[in-house]
Amino acid sequence: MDGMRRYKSMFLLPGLLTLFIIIIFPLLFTIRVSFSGWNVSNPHMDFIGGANFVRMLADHRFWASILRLILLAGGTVLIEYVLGFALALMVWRNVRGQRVWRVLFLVPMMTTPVVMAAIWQTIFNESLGPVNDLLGRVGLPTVQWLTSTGPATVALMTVEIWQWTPFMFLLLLAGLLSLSKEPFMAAAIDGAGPVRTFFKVTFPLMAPVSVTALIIRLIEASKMSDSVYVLTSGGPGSSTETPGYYLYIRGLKEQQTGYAGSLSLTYLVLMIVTLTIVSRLLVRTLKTRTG
Amino acid sequence: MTKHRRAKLAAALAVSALAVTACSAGGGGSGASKPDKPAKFAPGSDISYTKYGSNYPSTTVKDVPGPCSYESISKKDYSGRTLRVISHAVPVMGEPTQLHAKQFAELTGAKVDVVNVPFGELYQKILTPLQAGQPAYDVMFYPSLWIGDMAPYLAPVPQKYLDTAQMKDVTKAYMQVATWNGKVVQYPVDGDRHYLKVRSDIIDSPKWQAAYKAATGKTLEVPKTWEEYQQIAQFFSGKDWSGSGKLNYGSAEVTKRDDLMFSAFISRAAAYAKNPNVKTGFFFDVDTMKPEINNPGFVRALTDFVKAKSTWPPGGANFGLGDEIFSFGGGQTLMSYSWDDAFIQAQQPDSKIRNEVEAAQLPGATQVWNRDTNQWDTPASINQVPYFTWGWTSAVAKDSKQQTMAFDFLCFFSNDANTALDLTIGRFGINPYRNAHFDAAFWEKQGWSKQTAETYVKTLSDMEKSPNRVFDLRVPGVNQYMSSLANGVADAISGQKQPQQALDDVAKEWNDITTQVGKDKVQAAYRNVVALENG
Amino acid sequence: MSRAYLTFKYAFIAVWASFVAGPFVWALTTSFKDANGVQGGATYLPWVDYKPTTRGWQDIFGGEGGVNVIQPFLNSLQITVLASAISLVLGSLAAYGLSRYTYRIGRMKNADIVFFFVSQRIMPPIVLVIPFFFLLQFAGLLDSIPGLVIVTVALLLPIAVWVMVDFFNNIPREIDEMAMLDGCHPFAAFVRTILPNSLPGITVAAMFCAVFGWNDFFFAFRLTFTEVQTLPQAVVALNSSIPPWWTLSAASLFGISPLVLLAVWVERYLSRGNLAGAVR
Amino acid sequence: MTLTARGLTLSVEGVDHLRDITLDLRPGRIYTVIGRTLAGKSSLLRVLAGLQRVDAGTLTQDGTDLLQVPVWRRDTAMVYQQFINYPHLNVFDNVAFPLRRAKLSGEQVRLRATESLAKVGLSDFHARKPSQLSGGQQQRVALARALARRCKTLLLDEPLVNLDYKLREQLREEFRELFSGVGDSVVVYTTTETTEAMMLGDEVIVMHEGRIVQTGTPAEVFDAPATTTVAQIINEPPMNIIPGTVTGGRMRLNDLGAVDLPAHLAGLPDGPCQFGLRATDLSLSSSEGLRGDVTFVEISGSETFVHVVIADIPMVVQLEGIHDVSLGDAVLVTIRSDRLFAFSAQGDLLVAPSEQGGR
Repeated sequence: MDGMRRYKSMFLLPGLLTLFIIIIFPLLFTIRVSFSGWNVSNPHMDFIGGANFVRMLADHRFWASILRLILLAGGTVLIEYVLGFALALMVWRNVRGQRVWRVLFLVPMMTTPVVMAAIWQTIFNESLGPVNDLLGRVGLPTVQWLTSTGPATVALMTVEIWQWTPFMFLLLLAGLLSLSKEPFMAAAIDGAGPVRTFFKVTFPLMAPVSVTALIIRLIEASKMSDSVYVLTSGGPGSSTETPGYYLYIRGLKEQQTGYAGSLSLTYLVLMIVTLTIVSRLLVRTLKTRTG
Repeated sequence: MTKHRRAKLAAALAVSALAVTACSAGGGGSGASKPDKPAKFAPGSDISYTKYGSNYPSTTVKDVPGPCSYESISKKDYSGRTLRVISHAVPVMGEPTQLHAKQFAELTGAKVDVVNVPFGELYQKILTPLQAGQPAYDVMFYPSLWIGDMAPYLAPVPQKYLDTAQMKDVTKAYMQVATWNGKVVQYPVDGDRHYLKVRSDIIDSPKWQAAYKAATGKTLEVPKTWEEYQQIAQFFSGKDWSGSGKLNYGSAEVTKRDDLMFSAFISRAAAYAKNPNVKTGFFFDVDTMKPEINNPGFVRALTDFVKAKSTWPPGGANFGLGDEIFSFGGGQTLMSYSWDDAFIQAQQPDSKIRNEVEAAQLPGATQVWNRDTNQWDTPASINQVPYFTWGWTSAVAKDSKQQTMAFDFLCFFSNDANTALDLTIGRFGINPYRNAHFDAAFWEKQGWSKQTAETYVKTLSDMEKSPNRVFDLRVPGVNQYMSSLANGVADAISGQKQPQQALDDVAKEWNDITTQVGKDKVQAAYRNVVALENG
Repeated sequence: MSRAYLTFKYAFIAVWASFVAGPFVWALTTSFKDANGVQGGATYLPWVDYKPTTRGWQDIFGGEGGVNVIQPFLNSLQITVLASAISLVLGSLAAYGLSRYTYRIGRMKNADIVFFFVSQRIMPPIVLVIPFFFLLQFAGLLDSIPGLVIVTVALLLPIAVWVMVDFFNNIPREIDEMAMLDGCHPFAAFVRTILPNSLPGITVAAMFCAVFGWNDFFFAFRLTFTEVQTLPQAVVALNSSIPPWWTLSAASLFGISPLVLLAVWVERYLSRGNLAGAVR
Repeated sequence: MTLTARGLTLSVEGVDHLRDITLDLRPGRIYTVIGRTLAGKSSLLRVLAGLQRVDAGTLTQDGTDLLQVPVWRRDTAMVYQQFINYPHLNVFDNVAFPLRRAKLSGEQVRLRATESLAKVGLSDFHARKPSQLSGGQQQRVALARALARRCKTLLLDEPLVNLDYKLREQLREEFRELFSGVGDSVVVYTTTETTEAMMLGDEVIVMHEGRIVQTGTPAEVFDAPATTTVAQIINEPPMNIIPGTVTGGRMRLNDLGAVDLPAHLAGLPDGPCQFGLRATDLSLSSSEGLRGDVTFVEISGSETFVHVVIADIPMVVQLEGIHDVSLGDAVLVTIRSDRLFAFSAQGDLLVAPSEQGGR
């Protein structure tokens, strides 16, 4: 076995160190800057203690955006999961035009979010876009897609769902394709109908893939801000602001680097804690209930 | 062992790939200025953009002799040098930047790299490298109100350029806009203000005048006050007055929070809150730096703004400038107030409503808040306050190594021939800022009707003459102030807060911002703004 | 399967397919419009609803708008390929190590190290971008392709590790043992016997790398000035206060086209069923 | 060239896999390691191959400390119970892989690989991928690859366990042939099957719970299993072990009545002991014998295995031919007392019946 040790670190270290070096500086920088009053007219790393954090505690916009993100991300990911699973089941086998559907259903995740959001903006344009036009043609009232809270949230979720359901679809379809046939034959022999087969066989077998897909999507959704930025700019009012977008306003648009640093740090910690808890819960419920 | 060697080779390849790209990046480099070369243009040549694209107007103008003319610039040899330029997204300001960069490169042999950035990104994209001491751009095009944040990093315009005829023709207001602490640090390339635009065909139509009279008992004419504006907009909303088979609406306004909504609100507030007898500032009391943003004048304007919702087209509560331009310029709405763009758009040769529009001063108010006496004043005539809102400007970075070339580029950009052509292309967003531009004949030559041209020119030149006017908050941290204001206004429009509450909150935030940025700094800068207001 | 279910199934597929295709069809038709086709309200059919022009398409290849998407395209390609390649190399090495050996770094065991990699995806870009600016400035790599490649690697490496660890775990250890018995040292065993059998996994990892690398706007935008423009930047540069919908649509379609081709390729692997192990 | 192991000890997470293994493995001989699942057979092979570190002990060959030599320089070939081949290479390249690693000339590689494949009967399959072959063929490829190398040590880890019965028998036959040509190599072959161990091994090594419990030629081990454990491992079905006592020349099997000691056990001292009896040495009778209840009957090929419980002791009776016995039947069992093995109460062999042909 000697000689092996040397190789052991050769495998892991290059990747680990690269990532560590690239990530550690931003982290330290953010921690340090969050204690400074760095802003546009005072771009220096001074020290102002915890003033930024005190200010943050009273920042309703920030806390509201965190809460909104949790609901928005949770909701969208869940819908994506249900739709992605349904689609994967439908084109899994016995479907005409299988390959065409599969390719088509994959395409949205390949597209650039900011670019597609710009297209979506034209689609939801309230007077020039096709959505309201088509609603009008079938005699339905037009909707204030980007200017009233409810519809703006719906529009935002629509774009997110359009973009990322394919991701769920891909993972779940690949998962389905890797299942072995035996449990299904057994279920068929037992005379189980499609619904029972799904809940007793397919769903439990897919639990590990499901957990991975959900967690990865939740991680990605927790950063949601591109679509907000292009589509609603957080409006109307601040009713569709996510923390990512709010941070963008504070940190980049207003150049309040110090304050944004403290917001970033809090946001990051909250997300890590929340996502860790959620993923533990997911692993536990899905794997034990079905395992 | 080969296994070893191959593994190393793979690693080496990855590294060398990086190295190769590293070497190919970079570039630029200064170089001693070279002697002049022969000119490519004869003095007074015909200039036209047609060779750059089939959609440019076929208009031809004469090259006006001077240090910035095609002829003079084509004598310079900047080959082997790179000019880095940042500008707004295409087309507004971005397209002329691209076009003139291309021409400048052809004339001088320089390499001109232009990057176009959406409005919301421009501020941080320019400021981040400046603050980090990273020389990123030689020439920057940006909204002039950022001067307070930009000034420390800008190179003053050299005397030689200030002495040119084209610079001397820039109106007083726009020279003031370009000046910071007595130095001209911005190179004027555009003039901007807010004014009112209306569909003259409808306002002047007997049919609609009769209908309006029947409904309201009032005469239909171009609104003089915000109350009239609201009433007319209301009347014309939801009617198909254009006969297109689709509904039309009363008013198109810029209402998107992170777009330019703050300017729309200032337009609406100017007449209520800028009292000609109060000389100590519009946004703040300059002596105490107490925010005035929540005084009854502003609250009244915000109340109006919220009420105006019912006169907007679908989506009107999230209109960016582009939407407003499309809406008015496309014939969907009767009235609009903001920059020239919607007006010029309506006047494009292929426009359906060409010469059916007219310009006027922003509506005024019959009452104006007096904060010294804490009551509403009722002036003898309507209180009309022009708003010199920001326009595009340009500047050269202090740490640029290509300052001469940079200023040559800007003076070429704004030479008489180019400006004459640029003014007529709506999507360029370049609007009159020299005395020569306030000439109705020039516009009539572009195919404008006499009425349209005259109201346009008169509106603009009247604004220059007014002694009671509003400028943007040209102080450091302006983006924070405006972002906070826009947020408050948006909260009121979306119904999340009452106007008074919303503006009280803004005032509170403004105090915090002032403290953060430094009261003295803001106050000093604001004194200059106040001086302009009463100019 | 019952008739009702079949009807439902095809109806569902059809509805979703139109939802997916809708934006593309809209962008395609819009790309042939001009101001008159846009300002009057929504139009759909060329020749019927509006008069088609190719202006939007001309503009993106150096036409009037002054935007040329060719150089940005090449930049995006270079960055995506380089960053993906580096991430795949470093990522598969690390993933292979993690799947075959037992590590202990302080209190962290293998599972924790994998989590460390994956958790980097939690970092919101907004948190990273300002520090990255100073980092690259310090290294003199702002506005350069190597600079963007480094940053992009930080985004892609976690994905590569995540996909590859699972994949390697599904390849029998006996294969690498056999290779070592057959005279390969561990590194050669990895390169000669594990990698060739990991193509499906590498494909998936490469796809994710390509998608996230190609589509990055946030970092590319803020860490470059003039030298390096990526394709998403070039498209967004058209989002002015008067967005020329036609040019924007043409540029968008052009910008997403390479990855749409990627979708076809990925599907082929999927159909062969050998992606399966790669995404568990 | 002898492979010498001294005191090899290995435990993983508190479980002992190898305890004090001491062995001399001589070249040109085939060693079969027999033991139950988890007896440490695979661990032993992995240690010999260099794939597994040990906690203590030494392993030398020609005076070289093998424990210091990494796997890839060991000159050891191995065949796994899973059919491990390189999935991306075709059959020929699979076999050629180690030869190329060893820097043989192209011609040499071709010759050896072709020869080796011919030996295992796969001459017509050079271009196939392993996945296109049956299980047996895949294992032949693995074997061909191992043989082609002609290394000092050839290790086979239950190579036939995953094949069906027929193939197993067929390959088992062929292995004898194949191993006869390995010359100076040390061949170590693990199995759980008595027959395999007996047929293939020049020497049999019996392992139990990480220890070597007996080594010897097949006949030695079969005829004189050192302990009850060995006796059970080495017989299929396992030897029946019956506790009993000896008193004054009579023996008592458990609670059953006492009988005179058979002649070959005459010298046994008094006291408790255990008796062993192969299943073939029991039979059913219709008239006399010990009463037992049938708990299970299995018929395999032309033999019937009847599991009975006699006075609380489970035993297996192996009968030629098919017999109609069913679960729950009461039967009479006779035993050939001249075939009894005697073990001490601790399980060590005291007396074995004289050699009489075995199996």
